[in-house]
Parts: sequence; structure tokens; C-alpha cells
Amino acid sequence: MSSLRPVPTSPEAELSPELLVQLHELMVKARVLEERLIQMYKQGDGYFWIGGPGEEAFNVPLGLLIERGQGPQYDYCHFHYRNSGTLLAMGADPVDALRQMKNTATDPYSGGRNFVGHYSKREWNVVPVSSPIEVQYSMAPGTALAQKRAGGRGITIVTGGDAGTAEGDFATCMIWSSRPANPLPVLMIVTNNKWGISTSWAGQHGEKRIADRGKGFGIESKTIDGNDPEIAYREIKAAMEYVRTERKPFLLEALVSRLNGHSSASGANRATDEADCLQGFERRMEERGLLTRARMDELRAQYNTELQAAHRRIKDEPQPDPATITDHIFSEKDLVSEGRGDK
Amino acid sequence: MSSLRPVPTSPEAELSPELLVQLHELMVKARVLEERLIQMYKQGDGYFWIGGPGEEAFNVPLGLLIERGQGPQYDYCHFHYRNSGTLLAMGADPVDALRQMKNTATDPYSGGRNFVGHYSKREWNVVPVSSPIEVQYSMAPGTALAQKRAGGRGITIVTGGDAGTAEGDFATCMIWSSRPANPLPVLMIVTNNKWGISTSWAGQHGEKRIADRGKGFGIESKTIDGNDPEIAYREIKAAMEYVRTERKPFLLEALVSRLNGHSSASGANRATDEADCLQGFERRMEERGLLTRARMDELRAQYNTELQAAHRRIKDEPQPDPATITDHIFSEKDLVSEGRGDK
Amino acid sequence: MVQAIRMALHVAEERHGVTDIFGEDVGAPLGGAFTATQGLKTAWNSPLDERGIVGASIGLGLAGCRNVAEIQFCDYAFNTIDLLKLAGMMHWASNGDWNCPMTIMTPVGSGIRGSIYHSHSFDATATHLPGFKIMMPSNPRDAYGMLLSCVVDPNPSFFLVPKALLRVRAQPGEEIPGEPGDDKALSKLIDAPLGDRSKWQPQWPDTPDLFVPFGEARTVRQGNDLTVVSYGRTLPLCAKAADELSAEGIEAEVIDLRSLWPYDWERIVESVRRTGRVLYVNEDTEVTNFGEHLIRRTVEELFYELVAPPRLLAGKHVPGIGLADSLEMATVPQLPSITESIRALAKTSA
Amino acid sequence: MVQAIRMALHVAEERHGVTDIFGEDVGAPLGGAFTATQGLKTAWNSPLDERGIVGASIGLGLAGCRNVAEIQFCDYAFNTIDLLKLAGMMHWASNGDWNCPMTIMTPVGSGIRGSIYHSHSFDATATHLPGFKIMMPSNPRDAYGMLLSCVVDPNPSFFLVPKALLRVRAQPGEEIPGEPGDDKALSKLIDAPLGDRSKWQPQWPDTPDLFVPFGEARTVRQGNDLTVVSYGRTLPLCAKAADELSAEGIEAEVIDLRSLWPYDWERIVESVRRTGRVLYVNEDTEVTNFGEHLIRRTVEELFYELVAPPRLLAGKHVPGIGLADSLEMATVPQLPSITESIRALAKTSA
Ligand SMILES: Cc1ncc(C[n+]2csc(CCOP(=O)(O)OP(=O)(O)O)c2C)c(N)n1
Ligand SMILES: Cc1ncc(C[n+]2csc(CCOP(=O)(O)OP(=O)(O)O)c2C)c(N)n1
Ligand SMILES: [Mg+2]
Ligand SMILES: [Mg+2]
Repeated sequence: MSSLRPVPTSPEAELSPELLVQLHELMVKARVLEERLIQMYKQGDGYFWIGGPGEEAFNVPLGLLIERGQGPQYDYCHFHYRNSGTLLAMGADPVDALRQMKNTATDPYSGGRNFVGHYSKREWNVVPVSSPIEVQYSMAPGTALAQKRAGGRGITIVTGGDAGTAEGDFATCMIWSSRPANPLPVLMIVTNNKWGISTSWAGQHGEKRIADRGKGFGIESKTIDGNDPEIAYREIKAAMEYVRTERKPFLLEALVSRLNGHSSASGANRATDEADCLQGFERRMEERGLLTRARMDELRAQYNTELQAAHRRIKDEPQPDPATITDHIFSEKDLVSEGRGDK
Repeated sequence: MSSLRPVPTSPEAELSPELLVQLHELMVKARVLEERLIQMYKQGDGYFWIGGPGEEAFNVPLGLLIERGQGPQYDYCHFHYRNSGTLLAMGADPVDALRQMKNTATDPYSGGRNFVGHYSKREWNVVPVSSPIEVQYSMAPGTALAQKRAGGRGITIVTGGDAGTAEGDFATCMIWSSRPANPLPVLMIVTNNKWGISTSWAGQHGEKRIADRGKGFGIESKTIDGNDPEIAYREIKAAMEYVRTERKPFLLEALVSRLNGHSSASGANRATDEADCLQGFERRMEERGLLTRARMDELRAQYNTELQAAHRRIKDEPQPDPATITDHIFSEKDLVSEGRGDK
Repeated sequence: MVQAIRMALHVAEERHGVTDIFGEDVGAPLGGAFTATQGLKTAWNSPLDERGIVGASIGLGLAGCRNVAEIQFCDYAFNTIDLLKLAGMMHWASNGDWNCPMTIMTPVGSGIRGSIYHSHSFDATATHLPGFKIMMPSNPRDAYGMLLSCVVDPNPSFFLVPKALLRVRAQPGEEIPGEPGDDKALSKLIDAPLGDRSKWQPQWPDTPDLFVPFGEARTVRQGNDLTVVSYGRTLPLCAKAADELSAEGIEAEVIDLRSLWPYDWERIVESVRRTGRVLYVNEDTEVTNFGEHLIRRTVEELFYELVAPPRLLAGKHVPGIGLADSLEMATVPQLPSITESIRALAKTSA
Repeated sequence: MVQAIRMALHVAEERHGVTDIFGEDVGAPLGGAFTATQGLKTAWNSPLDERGIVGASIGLGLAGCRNVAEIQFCDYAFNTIDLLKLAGMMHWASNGDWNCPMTIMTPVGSGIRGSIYHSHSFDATATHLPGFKIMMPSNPRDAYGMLLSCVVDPNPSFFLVPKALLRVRAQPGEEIPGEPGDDKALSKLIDAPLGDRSKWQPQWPDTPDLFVPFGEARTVRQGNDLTVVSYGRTLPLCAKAADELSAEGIEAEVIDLRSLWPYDWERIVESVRRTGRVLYVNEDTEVTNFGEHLIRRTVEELFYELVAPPRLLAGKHVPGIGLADSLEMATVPQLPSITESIRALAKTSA
């Protein structure tokens, strides 16, 4: 579908140099986008920032591997608020994230109604991201059920954080996906950054690995290093392949970093005690001679310039008209059913 | 506390003949009570019946082993609607269950407000049973926290059915009880009768054993035959001992029968395809020469007569005064705090 | 009424693309706690998990699968209000990008000696959830036509079923076209037999599409002395009380609101302009009650045309309905209290 | 106001037997999303699970442990309504056998550009839950005295915190006795420092017991032209609007309801009898809104003393508050709309 989509590789195979370069490029783009959004917050061009710096090594491969499209033959995406890298890898225009940050009327995801990172794109099966933690896990079985019935290889992907797995919805997703009467193609993802805002994982979670919670239900599961894009790419691909063909759930836990704290509510400043997946990957790319420092600096500078320009541009875009608050309470048309037809 | 309370036995030891006879007596009493309640329903002396025939072999030992009393030094009981045998074994007067069945003003558990089997007895730490499935599992960590802090051997016991474990509250209980920062003395019990009303366990539950769900959290767990009172007694005792001394949770799954269907809504008729724990136990007691058929028949007849008489008696007890519907919306006094003092 | 619901669901899955009718005990063998889903080809049993039920309903809706999700009793929907809110804002929060066709069907209210947890009402809660359309029938044909309207609507909807009326039959002339006039004959066609049902197949009568439009009330009795607006269980009681009071020379107009959101304000206005007196009747608890919204709007727009204070008769503000008959009768409106309220309002002098 | 809450919690754990103050991020190091629980000795962090929080709060209450459970934003309490109902009926359902002392503390309402999920109100939902007492402050001293009242009450209570007012300071003469008059001095004593807090200890000023009684409103401004009843965020706006309108010759009486359940009906009656006009203001969505209850009661009991229709100014019936300032301003009452509503009501002719 998308020109970004890479040629399939077998799960065990080394990733091709082209793919590695593409992963890097998108990781840089995602990082620069988040930095720009934080910048906007600090300059008063937006009330609140939340996003995914530190999760690029996982989120970018995820986005590349998603079968993007509309309707049950494609993947349904139930994301949380740290998936900007995934959206970029799927082909989203970063300027639109800036628009949502500045809550402009032109924000294509919510028309200035919702926080940044709260994506919605029916064309790509990206269901509206909402702030309440974990509710996406209760909805995921519904889209997966539609896909199971439709046949094909479409799967449902749901993402969330570690702390949120304490909500009952996480259990709901496992229970509904592993029903013997009708197991469902759900890829359950948890990006474990060891924090829920200020609360450390250590005191709250009796389980050694979140992935272990799948075992009681007979759900295949794995914990991976989400800071390495090569591992992430291969493991996501393998997990997806399992879900696509077996039509059964898989629980994937990725250990990731939280590079700028929880959100702007905690300052959004760069943490010094967290591993940076981008730095690590760039080092390896340099060592392997796949990219030079200069090329990488240039790339970053280029994205920076682009987004700075975009920031300036969207500053003057209109704010939503107050009279529109009552628009779209009810839909006149059944958009989702009309959009279901395969294409 | 109660004269019914047996002398402690080591978990492995054979149960004494006296204890076996006592278990049998209470199982018969519990069975006769349920049969009377069903009878009342069929005669129009009550709008709805629900109860625990088929669970006596588990519920009676449970009741005998509970440390009965008021406040955190004693056990807190968060029961569901099938625990009549447990209450009897704790020393409840069966007549009171008849009163609740007939929703009389004299019903000591709810004053004619709630369904039969919905016990409440602050004096014994029996918190009000409520109809919504599984909410008791969300409340249990609260009483256990009070007990952990108070010191001593008091534990929190929570019971529920198999189907209800699909509610998020079941996961909540495991999460809150196994927090590394403060593990809690909760004995989580699931009586698995393989049914949720008309819905078979088989199609809905991906886990092989409900007890397996504890493993992910590092919670000790076990599945036992709940149709054998000797096994039940020993296993409940061992599990309790673990919780009392380790001050950590334990998950105990007991496989039981459902002898009269779900409730009066499904007719309350005797099922023919379920093992009857009382029959099995009586056979063994006879074989071992501990009881004769004649003695057992006599016992049953005696309870029958007693409860029939009680039924007649309570028929004429007054119904609640309509003006009382607004009584007890708010409490003037802090009853639970006043009742907390050790005794 | 329960058969009307079942027939509507059959039509919904046959002709209107409903792919899933699900919830606790909704599928075989039981076909629902009240038999509303017996014999339906897309009915299935879910885990005992209301959050999962509502979540799956939303997910199915987002995937374009029209579905009817049952909460066995509305009393058990109160741990899902966040998910319902989410459903109600899907279209709005995405600025019109997504919609979510789904119907939550749930029995509500008193009347079966259901005690504390089988007697709750849901109209106050539902009307406080923006983004939902809400229907509540008082007779079988309306149940049929409302459920079909809910199902074909592209938005989330509540179909609230007054459980006290589930065994009620159609008034003569108000049958669903195509259903056999004879109750026994209908039962034979579509009620599952007792005992083994594994080989049973329902014989569906050929009933047509029939849609009760959202926002359209129905005047069930005309009168010029006062206006009574109700819905669900209390509606037939209001009609009965009004009929009886005719003997006393009181002629009450009785309006069945039917659609709680959107609602037929025009019809209320027209009637209250004529009568100058209005009584709203429902059985939800009376504090922060939907009838209070209707009173607010009444005084906002019709204050100067009222000849007596508008009234609400609703359930007492108590934590639940007690099991004993004496308690239930004292807690929610019954024929005597409705009659008395109508009489009192008719006599209130201006 | 946030420091007043913290001081009340300190007094509650020191002198009134509170054993647990808990919720998401309530304990160290953060001490609450709004710093309300910094430095408290019984504060601890819970798992991210609101059902567990409310459940544990009930369990603690049943075990006789007075406790304050925080829901980080009331927007996240909507999956716990069933548990809240349960808490509210513990005493009633057991026919007086058990009671359940517990306080649910939660920030409510708009005013921080919180977008859809940090702007919800909770007063409509809370007042529809029998068995709860409900307080909502509009100034620091009330926050202090209400929280203490909630804590010592033997029943479940809601302490609803208008998040827009958390940074508001006491009016001169309305300080809490014992607190240093100087804000900086207070901050130095009890605000946790930035950076490493592991060795920090708060220096609590010696503040006395002070209880705002349930059911007691406060007249913040006297006037004879009309009565304005509000609470929380909109209360200071109503007072300000009234002050401004004085220049136009409109003298509004402004009542801070403070205690939403039970509420001070006598004070409203006395005032409305005098003024004949009443405006209720809150920011929850306007359909099935607690202000509509107050209007219902007003017309029920004071109809013939009204000289103009009683009015409600509340939030628009939309699924949420949009992030953009333009959207938030258009959705919930602000100074201009409040001023305009008061003016219009004062001028409505009888
Ligand atoms: C239901 C709910 N409760 C509380 C919050 C407030 N909150 C926002 S993010 C967050 C922590 C989430 O932690 P985690 O799930 O680990 O995700 P992370 O932010 O670390 O990626 C909390 C408590 C919320 N948004 N939703
Ligand atoms: C929250 C909730 N949902 C639904 C119901 C209706 N209901 C009552 S009992 C029951 C089945 C319970 O099955 P299980 O948990 O296995 O317990 P069992 O009755 O078999 O002992 C259901 C669905 C309820 N009481 N509460
Ligand atoms: Mg985290
Ligand atoms: Mg069961």
C-alpha cells in the first residue's frame, strides 16, 4: 500500500541495509517531531504535551509492519498516547501532529478537540486514541472478531503502558481473545518503561514479567528489548505472523525508555538516567559503516528545519469556531460500514 | 470462639472421627436448609431462591476453619450467594435464612430488603453479600490491608464462582494482594462449578485452571476436589495457615457441583448429571463404620422437621413497614470503628 | 413484548446486517435471561464481563459490524459508564471521522420483585451520556419498531427494556403486521421448547420493517385538563389512571415519550400549552432525574402558560428497591400514587 | 486551596484516625498530580486501577479504617460507579448493620485546558448516588473544613475539588486559623522542594479542627433582586458578576451551596421567597443535571412565589470539552455568560 512498506523478510534473517537505513530515518524523524512538540509546549504553542520519545526503536518498526488500510482486511490499531513514531512510520505527515499540539481547526485527528498524540484516522483503521488508560484493550476484541469472521490476514493491534495493565481491561482483552469458542487475532503490546507517571513499577507489580500474565490463558507471549530496533522489528514481525496465520492472540512486552518524563505535567525535560535507543542504534550503524555521523547529523538538521518551518506555518492556522462544539455529536451516515468494502 | 470450632489438626493428619461426624452433620444441615428454601420458593413463600446445594463439602469446612469474630484480629468474609453452608458452620441459625427467604422484617441480614443467601453480620466480620458478581474481590484487599497493619493472624477470605473470574475485579484482587510494596493476607477462593447460569465454562475460558492465573503474579495457588470434605478441610486449612503466617495471598480453586441449577430462575430442580458430595461422603462414612445409614436418615429427618416447623413459624412474621424504606440511608454512628476493639 | 423483541432481532440479522447479538447467556441454550434472544442465528454467549461486552460492542461497531450487546440487567452496567461515554463521543472526539453503530439492550426497572440488584432504572444515567440515542418501549409493537430503529442507526443507542412489561401482549389493533394473532400460535413458532433444544429451529413469521422514529412521542390518550408524560413501565399505569379519573371528570392527556433522546419536545409543548398542567412520571430515583430535565425545560419555555406547578412523580431517593412487596410498592410509582398525583395536579388551583 | 487540602489531610491523619491516603501518584515522590498529598505520613501510591482504589477504600472503611482515596481525575471514576453505588448502600442494604466511613477525593471540572478527559464534572453523577454525602469547596478555608467533615463522618463521602481553584488563595479574613498569613512562608513550610525530596520533611503549621457542617450553605453576597445558587469553580464567577452588576442597579444574592448532599434547602427558600427569582449555576452537562433537581424542587415548593421562571446555567450537552480555548469557553459557563444570565433574569418581567 504505502511506498514506505519494506519487502518482507523472514523473521530470522538479518535486516537489509536499506531497511536499517529506513528505520533510522524514521526514528530520527519521530524524535525530532517529539522535540519540536516539546518546544511548542515550552513556547506556549500548546497547553499540554505527551508523546513517545524513547520508544522509537519499537514504535517505528511497529508502524512499518502494520498492514495499513481500511476495513477488516487490514490491521486495526488501538493505540495509546505514545505512538507518534508508529504513525510516522505508517506514513503520517508530522505537520498534522503539530496542528493537534496547537489545537487548530485544521488538526485532522480531532479538529482541535483533543490532546496531541490522540490520533484518529479511519482511512488507516487507526481508532481514536483516548486519554483513559487501558480502555483500548476492552475494545480490541471487537475489531478482532470482525476480522476473524472476515477471513484474511488482518489483525488487531493494541498498545499501552506497563502501569495500565493493572486495570481490569487488560485482563478483559486476554479473556476475550483466548475464548476456546473463538480465539481472536489480537496482538497485545505493552511498552514497559517501568513507570506510571511518578509511580515505580517495582512496588506495584507482583509479576516478574507482564508477558507472564498471558501464560495462565495459554496465550503465547514474549518480553523483548524494545530499545533495539532490529530486535523489535524481527520480534514484532514474528508475533504478527503468528497472529495473522494462527488467528490467535499474542502478548508482546517491550522494555523501553521514557526519555522526557511522563508528559509536560512533569516538565518534559530530558532524563539522564534512561538509555537512548537512537543513540545506541546510531552507534551501531556507524560501526557497521551503514551511516556516517555526518549523514546522520545532516538528516536530523533537515528534519529540524522542516518542522521548525512547519511550526511557524501552522501557528497562524485558525482555531476552531466555538459554534462547532455541537458538530458531530451524531453521525448522519454509517461511515464505518460504508468504508468496510475491500479495496 | 465458637463451640463448633474443632481442635487444630496438622494439615497432613487424618481428620478425627469426631470432626468427620461434625462435618457430616453440618453438611446435612446445610443441604436440608437449601431444600427447605427451594420448597419455600415453590410454595410461594419467597420470590427468588439462590444458594449452595452441591457445595457443602467445601463450604462447611471453610466455615469451621474461619476465625470468627469482629475486627481485624478475626477473619473478614467477602462471600457470594452460595455460602449458606459456610454460615451454618460458623454458627448461624438456619431460621434466619428462612426469614430472609420470606423477606420478613425479622430477617437479621437485611430486614427483608435483600435476596436469600445475601448475608451480613458485622459481629462475625461477614460483610454484606451483594448480587453484582465479583465486586467482593475488589473490596477484599481493603480489609486485608487493615489486617496486615494490625498484626496478628486475621485474614481476608473472598469467595466467588468460576464465570465471575472474567470480571476485572478478579484481576484487581490479585494485583492488589501481590504488590511487592505490601503483599496482603487474602485467601482468594473460586468455587468452580463449570457454569455461569446457562453458559458453560468450556467455551469461555482459555485457562486450563483458574488457579493458573495466580502464577503470573507469583501467587501460590492450587486446584482441589471440592466435593470431598476431607480434602477440602485439609487444603483450606493449609492455605489459611500459609496466608495467616506468610501474610501473602493464596488462590484456591475448588471443583464443585451445582445440584439445583443456577437459581429459581432456572427452576431450582435437582440435576441428575452432577456428583453429589453428600452422597459420596455418606457412603464413605458408612464404609468406615463411622456412621450408620439409620443414624444419617434420622439426622436428616430431624433437621427436616425442625426447619419445617421453623418455616411454619416464620410465615406469620411481619413484613417490613413501607415507611422504613428511608431508614439507614446514613449512619449516625461509626459502628465499624467502634466495633474494632479487640476482644 | 419479549417475542416482539426477538422478532425484531431476527429481522435485524436477516435484513439489516446485524452480525452479532451477544452477552451473558444470550446464545443457546438459554437465549437470554428473559428469552429475548432465543433461536437467533447470530446470538452467542459472552464471558461474564460487562466491560468486555461493551468494549466488544464498540470494537464491532468501529469495524462496521452492526451489533446488539445485552447487559443482562442494567444494574450491571454501572462499571461500564466510562466505556459508554467513550462510545458516545467516538464521532465527536474524532471530529466526525469515525462513527460507531451499536445497540446496548438492557432490561430496566422494577416490577418482578427483583430486590436491590434487578430493579435499577437507567434513564437518568443514559440521558446524562451525550452521543447516545435512547428508546424505551411501553408496548410490543413499539419494542419491535424501536429496536429496528436502534439497529439501523449509525450511532450508539440504548434500547431500554421495561422488564415488568416483557410478558405484556399487544392491545387489539396494535399487533405487529404479520404476527399470528393468536398468542399460542406465536409461541409455538418462536418460543424454544423446554428440555432439549439442540434440534429446535424457530419458525419466524414474516414481519415487515417498521421503524419508530427517534424523537417521536405518541399521544395515547387525549385530554385537556392536564398532560402526563411517561414511558416504559409507568406509561400503561398512567393511561389506566387517566381512564379511571375520567369518571371524576378529569381528562388527562397521556403522552408516551418513547424516544428519550432525542425527545419530542414539540408534542409536549403543544399539549402543555393547551392544558397548563404537566406531570412527568418515571421510576428512576428522583434526584438528578431525567424528569427534572423535562421540568426545567418546561419552566424555561412554558412558565407563563402554566396554571399549576409542573410535577415529577419518580422513585424515592433510596439506595435500592427492597425485596419485600411492601418496600417495592413504597419506593416506585404504582397505580394509586399515579392516580393520586394526577388528581392532585388537576385540582391544584391556579 | 491545594495547601488547605494538604493541611486538612495532615490534621486528619494526626488527630482523626485517618490511616490511609492513597491513589495513583498520591504518595512520594510526587504527592499527587496537584501536590495535594505531599509530605503526608499515611499517603501511598496505588496501582493504576480505579476499581481497586474504590474497592480498597470500601474494604478499609468496613474494617473501620478512615481513609481518603483519590481518583486522580473524576474523569477516571466512571468505571467505578457500581462500586460507588455499593458503598452508598452498605448501611442501607445491611439494614443498619454495617457502615462504611470513606472519602473519595477527586478533582473535577474545567479551567486548566484539560481537554476531553481532564475536564469532566461529577456533581450530576454523585447526586444521583444515594448514600453519599457530597461537599465541593469554592475557597481554601471551606476546602479545609469540608475535608475534615468528610473524614470524620461515618458514611461514604465525596470531596469534589474544583481543579480550576486549586491555586486560589484565601480572601483576607478567610484564612485558616494558624496558617502563616504569608504565602511564601507557607510554601516554605509544606511544599515539597523541586529535585530530590527523599530527605525533605514538611513543617506543619498548627491548625485547629474546623468543620464545615453538611447541609450548610453560605451566603457570600446579599441582594434582593434575585438569588444565584452555585458551588465550586463557578461560585467566585457568580460573586464577581453580581458585584459588577451592582453598578447597573442589580443586586443579586449569591449562595455558595457548599454541601451538595444533604443541601441547605432552607437557605434557598428564604432567599427565593424574598427575591422571587433564582438562577442555578454549575458546569456539569445540562441534561439530567443536579441544578435541574434544584429547579424541580423550586417549582414544587415555591411556584407561586416566583416572579420569573427559575433558570439553569450549566455546561452544554456535548460529549466533552474541546482542547482549544475557543471550545472550552463556549462549553461551560464563564464570567460573560454568567453575567448575562443574571442580567437577563433580573430583567425578566413578571
Ligand atoms: C483510567 C485512567 N486513570 C488515570 C489516568 C491518569 N494517567 C495518565 S497516564 C498515567 C500513567 C500511565 O502509565 P503507563 O500505563 O505505564 O503508561 P506510560 O505513560 O508509562 O507509557 C496515569 C495514571 C488516566 N489517563 N486514565
Ligand atoms: C456483574 C454481574 N453481572 C451479571 C450478573 C447476573 N448473574 C448472576 S449469577 C451469574 C453467573 C455466575 O456464574 P459464576 O461466577 O460461575 O457463579 P455460580 O453462580 O456458578 O456459582 C450471572 C451472570 C450479576 N449478578 N452480576
Ligand atoms: Mg509506564
Ligand atoms: Mg459457576
